Amino acid sequence: MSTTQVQEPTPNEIKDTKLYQAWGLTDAEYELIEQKLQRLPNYTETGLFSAMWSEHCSYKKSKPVLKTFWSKNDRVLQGPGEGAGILDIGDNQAVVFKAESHNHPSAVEPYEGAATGVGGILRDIFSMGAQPIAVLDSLQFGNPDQAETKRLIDGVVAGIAGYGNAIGIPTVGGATNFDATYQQNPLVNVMAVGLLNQADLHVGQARGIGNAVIYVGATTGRDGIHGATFASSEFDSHQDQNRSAVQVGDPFMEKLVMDTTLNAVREFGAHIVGIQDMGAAGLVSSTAEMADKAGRGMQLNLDRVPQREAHMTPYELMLSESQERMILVVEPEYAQSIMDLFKAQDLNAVQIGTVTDGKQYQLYFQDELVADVPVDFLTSAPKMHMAQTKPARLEKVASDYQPDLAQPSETLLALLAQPNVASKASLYRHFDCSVKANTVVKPGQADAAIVRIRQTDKALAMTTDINSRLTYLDPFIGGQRALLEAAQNIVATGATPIGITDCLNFGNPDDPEIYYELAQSVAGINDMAQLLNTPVISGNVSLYNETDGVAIHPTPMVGMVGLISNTDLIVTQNFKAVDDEIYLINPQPAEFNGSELQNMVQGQLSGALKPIDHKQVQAIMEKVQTATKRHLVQSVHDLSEGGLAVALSESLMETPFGAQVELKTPLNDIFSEVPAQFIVSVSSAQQQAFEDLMGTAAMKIGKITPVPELHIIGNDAKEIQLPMTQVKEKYKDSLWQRLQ
Amino acid sequence: MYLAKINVIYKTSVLDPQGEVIKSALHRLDYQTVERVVQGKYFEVTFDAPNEKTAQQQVAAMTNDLLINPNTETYHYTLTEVAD
Amino acid sequence: MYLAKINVIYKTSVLDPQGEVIKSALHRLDYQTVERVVQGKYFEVTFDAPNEKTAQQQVAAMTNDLLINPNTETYHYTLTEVAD
Amino acid sequence: MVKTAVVRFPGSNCDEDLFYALADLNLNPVFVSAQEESDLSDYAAIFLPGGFSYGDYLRTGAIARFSPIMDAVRHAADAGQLVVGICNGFQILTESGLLPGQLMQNATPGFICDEVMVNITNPNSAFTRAYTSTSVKLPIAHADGRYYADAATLQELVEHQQIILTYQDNVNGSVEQIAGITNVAGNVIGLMPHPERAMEALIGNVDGRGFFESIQASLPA
Ligand SMILES: Nc1ncnc2c1ncn2[C@@H]1O[C@H](COP(=O)(O)OP(=O)(O)O)[C@@H](O)[C@H]1O
Ligand SMILES: [Mg+2]
Repeated sequence: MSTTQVQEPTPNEIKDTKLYQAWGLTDAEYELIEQKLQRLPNYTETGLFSAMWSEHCSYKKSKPVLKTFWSKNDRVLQGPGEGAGILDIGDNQAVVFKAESHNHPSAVEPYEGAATGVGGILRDIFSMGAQPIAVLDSLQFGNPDQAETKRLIDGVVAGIAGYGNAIGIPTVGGATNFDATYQQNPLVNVMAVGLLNQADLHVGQARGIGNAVIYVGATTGRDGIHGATFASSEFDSHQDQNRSAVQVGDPFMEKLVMDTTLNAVREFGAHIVGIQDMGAAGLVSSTAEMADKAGRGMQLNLDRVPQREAHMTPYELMLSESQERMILVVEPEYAQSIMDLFKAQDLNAVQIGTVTDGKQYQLYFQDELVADVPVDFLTSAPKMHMAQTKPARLEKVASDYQPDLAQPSETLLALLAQPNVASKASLYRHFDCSVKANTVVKPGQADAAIVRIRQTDKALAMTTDINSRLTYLDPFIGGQRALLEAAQNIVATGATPIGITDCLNFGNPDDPEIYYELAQSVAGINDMAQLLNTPVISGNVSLYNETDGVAIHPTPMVGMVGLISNTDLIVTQNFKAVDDEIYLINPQPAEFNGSELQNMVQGQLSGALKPIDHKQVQAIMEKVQTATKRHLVQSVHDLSEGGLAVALSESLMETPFGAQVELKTPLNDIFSEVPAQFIVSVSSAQQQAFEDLMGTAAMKIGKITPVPELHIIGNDAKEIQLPMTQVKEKYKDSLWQRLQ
Repeated sequence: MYLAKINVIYKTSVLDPQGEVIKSALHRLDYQTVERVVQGKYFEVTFDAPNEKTAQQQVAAMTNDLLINPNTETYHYTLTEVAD
Repeated sequence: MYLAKINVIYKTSVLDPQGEVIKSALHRLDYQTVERVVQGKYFEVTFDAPNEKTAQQQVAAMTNDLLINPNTETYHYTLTEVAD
Repeated sequence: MVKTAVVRFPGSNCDEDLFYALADLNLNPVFVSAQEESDLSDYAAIFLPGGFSYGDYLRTGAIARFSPIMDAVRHAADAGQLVVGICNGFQILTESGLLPGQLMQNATPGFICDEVMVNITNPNSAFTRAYTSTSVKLPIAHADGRYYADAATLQELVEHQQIILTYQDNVNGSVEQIAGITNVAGNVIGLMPHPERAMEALIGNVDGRGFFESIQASLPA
């Protein structure tokens, strides 16, 4: 037991020793606090400010960029700023979603880091009053041959499985990519999607003077103290101290908290004023933000906080990031009944404070006032203006990459074996994707996952997408293409894209080049979001993804949701029948810069990316949607890593068929990667209607054959001819074998 | 040949969800006097080493390298010499 | 107050996949002399009892009732008296 | 009117799917809390769903077997009512001794979510009699699905035709590839596969329907 009562430094000592710097506060910020309070902040107060003013909690550095996101259209019921964003899907229902990064915790402690990432994002969803229905995970690792990467993958995959499977929310999709840039700094981004009855909508606000502030869920321990500050600093591989900041998750507890919170919303919804989960900077950030949003003050009695360890100080209680805890603000007459719901499940439920008149945030501990600061001051870190410079590498653009492939069949097999292309089934097989029996399209079956909404004809499509290679070559176009890729994946399932969330994974924002990348990527995402009518309704920023001074490639992750009005419109990527015709949608001159092929052949990326033609992209996306709505296509798959060659292979993967394809271009073009391209298969009955609709936007390239062989001929007489057994083996076994 | 018996538990500051749930279960089974339950792991590792000192070093090394997570767990062990 | 330290392992007739996995991992980490690894569970239960004899009976009862599955597992324990 | 019960343990998470599957066949399901002592004598069939009861801490099913409802479940089993344990429900039934043997960690440790081919080894049981084929594809989702029983127990299972389902490919290392067994009387079943996740063409599999249709056919009208 750590019972040692170390004497806390006095306010003067904090100032003299500049202790606040170790917690991330700058001299200027400290002085500002001193000025505003007209006294020196004490130890607890300094702790509160350092956590609340960290980048992780305040977004003080990224805010100027985030503010530019377009986040309004007639579906948006809740944009950024709450636990999660909300979109209207009709019938008084809404979809709620958000993504979150758990990069630093997962680097240190892969199992618990990933597990608590899932736990945290789910709390964001059910704190809005919504039932979580799906989890997706976007994972970026270093070289799969390195023992350290294997250890990280094992831990992260087991952690997501351990939490998601136990709580019973299906993990339906995601992405797994490998690049040396993530060797020291893996990325673990998780997205959760929930279904809301609009009447149950709750936000994180502490309205109503005299209302009760109720703490529910797990006890508070010393785990994760200063996690927010930790996530707001660079990682030093030689320094182990940061390690104490990792928490252990308890999915069993979270399931009880989730189910009971949702029950409380159904039973006492009108009397529950606000709900918020305790995430980064735990108790202080949840309560202070709730008070601030309502323009109120708050008083808390810390002696009442359920504690797991003895002798915790106010500082520790406020900054602990123990998991599975929530704050409810409720009308006092209903406080007892609501707490009884939780107690019936053996959960803690305690009134720890009240909403007050005025704007002070006041903490009492052992009958003493231990913190007394203005709420709105605590929640508004001083704005920062960040410098931007275009990185030198973007100034001198290399010439275009033109492949010259002597053995195209071998090239295709090698591409299929690339860790970024090969099947991830050996990893996602550990995730329960079908619990609740609502998952219509599972991992590996289509470009996006689909979850149906019971008691309606509707379904939701969802995907996460990242392409840091493109963002590295051109942050703006890379951002555009991250969003476009997500939209392609959604559209390929027959759904209409309706909105996005994002996770912005970047290096140290104090570096003007990195800030430039951040700003440009966001501008690119935003540009496409507006074009495709997918407002940005939530998101998360993860900065300081650097180890020993080396930043990761700029890596914006886009999580998109699409709506399907009727489940009979769902399409998957597999070819369906022999003799169906295969069409390439949006034939374009080949481009290889930033492609999987370039990465494989040259071992590096270079060259310019072609600007995106808005009109053309919009027209293609609309046409594909019209084709699926009119039931004109049997299968749809978008072209991404590895281009047409890989897409064809994937559409054959789970079928007994083969394909015969003839190109009007040189064979090499089959590896080109151009945005907004798809392959579809069309039955002979629909061929005419399909061609009438598409016009020049679709080009017939071949046919599905009964012979399980992939045969592609270029207009240069070069050809690929491979038995499907070989294609399947490469695709299915390569990654799995490498990770052994 | 040596036999190491290694007990691994969470550090006291780390949440032990299993221990808490087992404690409640024991209470429900009328073992009301149970104050605290910690669940950990137990390993028996049989291995060869030239002498006891090296054996001890090896146990510590294996345990730190693989058997425990030094961020969250601690361990203690006993070592005995056993017949080959 | 008593502290029971209880080690639970599978009966030798029962397959222990975890132990095998750990053994291979140790071999890969160059602990080549490892012959056998058994993974089990470890519990520390702190509880009150009027005297040592009752304490021992209680440990046996709790363990058989809940902590082990007697079909596949066995256990041994040590008991010490500790300050309240 | 036939009524069925779905018992909810803290940590159960396949309770809703099961409820919908039963409702689909007009078996009038009702949720029953495992944390209260209830009378189950009115229910023709009692279902223990999948999930992670009590977090599956300690051992799967080990803590759940002491839930207040379990006396009533035992009583129902003795009275000849149908008792069905799916996945975690199976684990609870073996831990509580209502079924022999035990479910242990998969031979290759780790959770597996997949669809696998399962042989119906006893087509005459109350749970398989409606199936017209001898093998079906069923979802599995578990980390502790390796069925284990000692040789004597196995022999009894064989003698009394208690082995109902076996895996075609032994995904988890179960003895005799066992995926589902009944008690001697044939009214209590435990199985690792999830027929309740295979009820609709929309979600890609209807092979679970036969399981519930069999139950329907076995119940008193
Ligand atoms: N970590 C993961 N978790 C769950 N599903 C995954 C994961 N990684 C990949 N998948 C699934 O594998 C399939 C292929 O993924 P990916 O190659 O990223 O598709 P795309 O290029 O169309 O975005 C998708 O169904 C995706 O959801
Ligand atoms: Mg795709």
